[in-house]
Amino acid sequence: MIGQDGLWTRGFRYLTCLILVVWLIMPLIPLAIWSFARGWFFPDILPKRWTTDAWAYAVSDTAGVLDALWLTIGISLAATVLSILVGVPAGRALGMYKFRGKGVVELMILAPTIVPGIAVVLGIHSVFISLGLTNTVHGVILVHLIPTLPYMTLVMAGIFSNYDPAFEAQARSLGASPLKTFWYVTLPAIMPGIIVGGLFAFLVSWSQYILTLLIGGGRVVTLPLLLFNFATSGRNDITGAIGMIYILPGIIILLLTAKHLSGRSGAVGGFGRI
Amino acid sequence: MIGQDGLWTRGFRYLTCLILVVWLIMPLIPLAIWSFARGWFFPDILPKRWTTDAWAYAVSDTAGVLDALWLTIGISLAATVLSILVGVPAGRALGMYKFRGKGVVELMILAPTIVPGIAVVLGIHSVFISLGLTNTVHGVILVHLIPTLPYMTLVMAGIFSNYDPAFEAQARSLGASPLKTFWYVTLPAIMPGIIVGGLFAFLVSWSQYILTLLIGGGRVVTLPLLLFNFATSGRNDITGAIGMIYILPGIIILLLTAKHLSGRSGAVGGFGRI
Amino acid sequence: MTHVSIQSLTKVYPGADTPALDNLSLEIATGELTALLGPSGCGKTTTMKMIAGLLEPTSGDVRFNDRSILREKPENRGVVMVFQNYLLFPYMSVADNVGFGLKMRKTDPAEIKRRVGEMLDLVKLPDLGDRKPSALSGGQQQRIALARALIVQPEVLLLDEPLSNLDAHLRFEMRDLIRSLQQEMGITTIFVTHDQEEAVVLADRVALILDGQMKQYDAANVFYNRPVDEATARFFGGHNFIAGTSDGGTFSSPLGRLSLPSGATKGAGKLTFRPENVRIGPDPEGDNTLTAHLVDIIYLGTQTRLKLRVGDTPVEAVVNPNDVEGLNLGDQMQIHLPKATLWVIS
Amino acid sequence: MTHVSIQSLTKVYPGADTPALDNLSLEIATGELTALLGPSGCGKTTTMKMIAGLLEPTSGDVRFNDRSILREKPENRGVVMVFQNYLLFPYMSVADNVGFGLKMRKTDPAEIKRRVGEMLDLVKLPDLGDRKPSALSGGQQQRIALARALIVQPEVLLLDEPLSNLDAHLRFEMRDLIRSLQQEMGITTIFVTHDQEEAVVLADRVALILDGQMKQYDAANVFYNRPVDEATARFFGGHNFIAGTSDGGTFSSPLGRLSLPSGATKGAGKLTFRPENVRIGPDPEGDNTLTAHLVDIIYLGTQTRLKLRVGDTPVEAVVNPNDVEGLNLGDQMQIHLPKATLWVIS
Repeated sequence: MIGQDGLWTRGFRYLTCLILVVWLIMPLIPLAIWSFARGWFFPDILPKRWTTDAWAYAVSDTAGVLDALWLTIGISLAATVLSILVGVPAGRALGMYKFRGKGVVELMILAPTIVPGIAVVLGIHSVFISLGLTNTVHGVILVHLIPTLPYMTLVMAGIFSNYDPAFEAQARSLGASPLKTFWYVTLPAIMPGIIVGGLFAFLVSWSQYILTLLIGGGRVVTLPLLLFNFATSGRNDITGAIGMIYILPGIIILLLTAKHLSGRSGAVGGFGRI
Repeated sequence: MIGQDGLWTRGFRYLTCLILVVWLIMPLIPLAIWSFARGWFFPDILPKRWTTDAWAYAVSDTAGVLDALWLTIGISLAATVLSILVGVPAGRALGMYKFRGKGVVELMILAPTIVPGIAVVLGIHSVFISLGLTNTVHGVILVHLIPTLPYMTLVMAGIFSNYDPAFEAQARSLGASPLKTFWYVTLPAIMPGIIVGGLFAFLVSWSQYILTLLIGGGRVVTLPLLLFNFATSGRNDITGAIGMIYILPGIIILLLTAKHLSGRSGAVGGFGRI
Repeated sequence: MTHVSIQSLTKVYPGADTPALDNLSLEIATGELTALLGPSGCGKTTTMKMIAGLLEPTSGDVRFNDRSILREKPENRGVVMVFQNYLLFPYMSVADNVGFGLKMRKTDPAEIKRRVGEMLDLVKLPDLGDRKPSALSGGQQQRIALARALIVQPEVLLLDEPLSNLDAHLRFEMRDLIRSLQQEMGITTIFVTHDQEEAVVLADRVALILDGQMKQYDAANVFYNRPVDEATARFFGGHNFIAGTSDGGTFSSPLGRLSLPSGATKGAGKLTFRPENVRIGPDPEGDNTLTAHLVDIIYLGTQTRLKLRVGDTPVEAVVNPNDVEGLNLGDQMQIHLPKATLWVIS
Repeated sequence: MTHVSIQSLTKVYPGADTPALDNLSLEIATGELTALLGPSGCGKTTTMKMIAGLLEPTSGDVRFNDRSILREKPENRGVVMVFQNYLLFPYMSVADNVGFGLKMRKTDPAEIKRRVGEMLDLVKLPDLGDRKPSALSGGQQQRIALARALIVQPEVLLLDEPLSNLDAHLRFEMRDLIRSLQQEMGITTIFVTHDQEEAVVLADRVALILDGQMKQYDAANVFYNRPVDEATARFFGGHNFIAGTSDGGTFSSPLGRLSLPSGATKGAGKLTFRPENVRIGPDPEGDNTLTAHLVDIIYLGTQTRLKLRVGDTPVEAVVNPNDVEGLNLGDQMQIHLPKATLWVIS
């Protein structure tokens, strides 16, 4: 195809890639600058004076940032673990077996990724009231499962659809009990999926704003809620500092999983399958 | 593997699927009931009286629901078209060619799907102010590209990584010019990807709340903003009606694409690849 | 030292009309290397899985030394199956793969290490223990899969198309390795294949299964020279079937009267002879000479295939290219069918 | 009616050390069916793509009837390439696929319809026009791909491994179809393959390419009987190479003195003969009889491969299984090498 894809066409494609990258990385820079700025106004390219005041405030007890950080970590971890426990067996059923009504089940699982979260949470709110789950951390964890569960299930379905159960038959034939087969053969094979899927489920829970706000009723203050409050109150410097803390797990996870992702490990392969 | 996956294990897997479905479909039901309820309070299973008042209000001129609907459709359509125009060539470059720094580009494209939108938009806000794009529909469309562009690019990269460019060579060999080759050979092959990717990009834009709120500065009132206002003002009946309107495109698109999705057309295959 | 007895083994998959395997009975002597041969979908892999315990039979029995094993779990049967695509565990080293079976049996680690080393020597890959399976070639992977199976000294070894993924050169190497190890260790071995050449090259005895039923169970060369029926002969590449009548000594047919070897079936039947056994020129013994017209010559490099016509009867021959140099289409020529190579199917 | 001349064609991929194709020159006469034969990665597909205009050569020229075509766009070269995996456009009907080339040439729709019908008749699939390609079998798909290529009446037809995806039965059908259509329409045809049998069965002439360089360009059977060197002979399945000295009439070597056919090369060289041409028993002409020990017998069903030792020299023979019945390993036997089948490589 070298004769056809001339230099011009190729150049155009690379250019679109470049635009994309600039477009996506650019927004993060002002955030970092702000957090160290003492006043930064249009049309200055950079702030006139620098300070670490915003950071000092952000890590102080008054701001409640650290409390919110630990709470957010706890909620996201719980949602992740629950997602793994349900998502792995459900993903195996979806990825490996054909059964009547499988299409319907797949559709239902896709629904929350398509139907906007705000509509979903309005409906679930009354159910949670009657169960006494509103305004509690438990309720927030449960409602976070709405976006994280489908994600984990789809990732695991992708993993299992590429998984050859003959490996398990081979292990049995070589003398392994069902339990040992799971431990030595199945688990190592699906571990990359569990890790990457789990990390992403963590991030999805980490990013929830509206679900937490509506179910938590303002009593469960996670990092994005705090961030939003500072952002709308116009404190750009503190917003910048909290924002940097807030995006940290995302950046770390992105770098951690970069190898898997560019190695096309199929770990994020859920969407590809269903 | 029948010897190994006993009835009990299988049953457990199907059970997890069932839980998943109930969990995900349940929230939508109260929403529908509310929109027709005149007063519906705990512990009633169903409202005592039914009415269409909420619907009548929702479609009246006063509520501004219809204006918001058209605005939302317009913004989502524009974001979708722009995503397709950039996403198709960028996806081809990513999916079909190896080049230096490809891994970095892929990482950048994944970033906005991982870094929470709220952090991103805070950064871009100051840039948009200096460009005079805040509080305008144009600005909202541009900021919606942050979540839609990566999505479209990933979907197209998935399509192109499964696409055999030899079909184009074959067409050239049979006497087709480059333009005719694109029209008769390339376009039909990638069309399912463009359609499904486009539909999903539309939905992603349709669901944006925080980006619209912060960049639109409250002047660009899309449906989710309106919905949120009614939800927090406690008008459950009107919230229900607007909520039903709001989730309509999602349901329609879900049903439209169901065939593609369960046919494993790979149209949503972007995530599986990168 | 295990005698395997398969008794009326039948498998009907849920929802299927016809059985995948219909009433298969087979006795496999201790230490023998037997091929289950048949086209894809004939039920041979189903049979293997039932022996290995990965699939439950609908009816029938599998007995090792007269003890039924159907109620044993796969891991306790003393059967190891080697799959066609080797299935080396990708995240374990080669040595860990080979030692897997011993580890499951809670063997002492030092003992495992010693026996893995021995086994790697035996399959002639002593230096690869530390590698990952993905770093091995296809032929090496298969040898490691074999080593992993043999290290647990199974009573019965099952091989799924053991030569089919290998190129011509490696096939013979692998064949020699399988035969020598299997005979040395005295392991009763069953393999399935769809390729008659693979069956013939590797097996002591071949069971031909067509449409879920066993057609013939014999030493490999018998299938070429004395097939039980036309379907069997065709599966082994037979082309010539001539209807007529045998009186035990001669066969009367459109080809005339041909002398038969002693012991031939009597009565109406079909005469068959392999294309490779048709010879150019008159019969030195005088009896079975025919006059043929040359209809088509297909040059295949090391062999030449001739389509002939004797009267109105088509006959196919495969000969050495040098023997037919100078022959042209339409030529008349003498051929003979050596008496010993004729066979009558009743 | 196109004479194809490939002149010093060379391709070095960017960043590669050695050329993928090194200085290939080849004259292909009008209407001839030529095979480019070589192992994978020998540069044969590179050559095809350069002729079709899908790849630019580093140096050299391709001329049709003495006119260089390198500056022409692929769609204007009069070359159609049929890819190995057929590449039927999946969302078009079979008829639209076949008519694609005419549509690109802005032919009148009624005319397209008529010629597509003719073409489908020619490839013996007249009723499949309305189907989708995915509803066709592999063999049918290939015939449609051929029809789609031939309908534009190209000057030169390029085929990529035309028989390799077909099973044995279909290969011969396809071979006959390609040969008859190509000869009828007088289209100069070049195909590439890695399979010597495919080359031999289909081509008028074969160009053997090893390591990016052309070894020999000859009619198919010459490669078996008179290979230019040992690598060529080995590629075609040769096994016996015995160093010694020729005086034109006899060859002196560890095998003794053997009579050569007239015109043999003189001087130091290697004697080669095909395993299929080793005969059992003494030479009727008396000259070339040898005494051999039987080292190994490999039964292959329709053939038997013998590993022999004449003195210390290993010799391989392939014979009819019936000719060696009763022979055992270690037996001493007489063999002969027919004079006409010997060949000396200088």
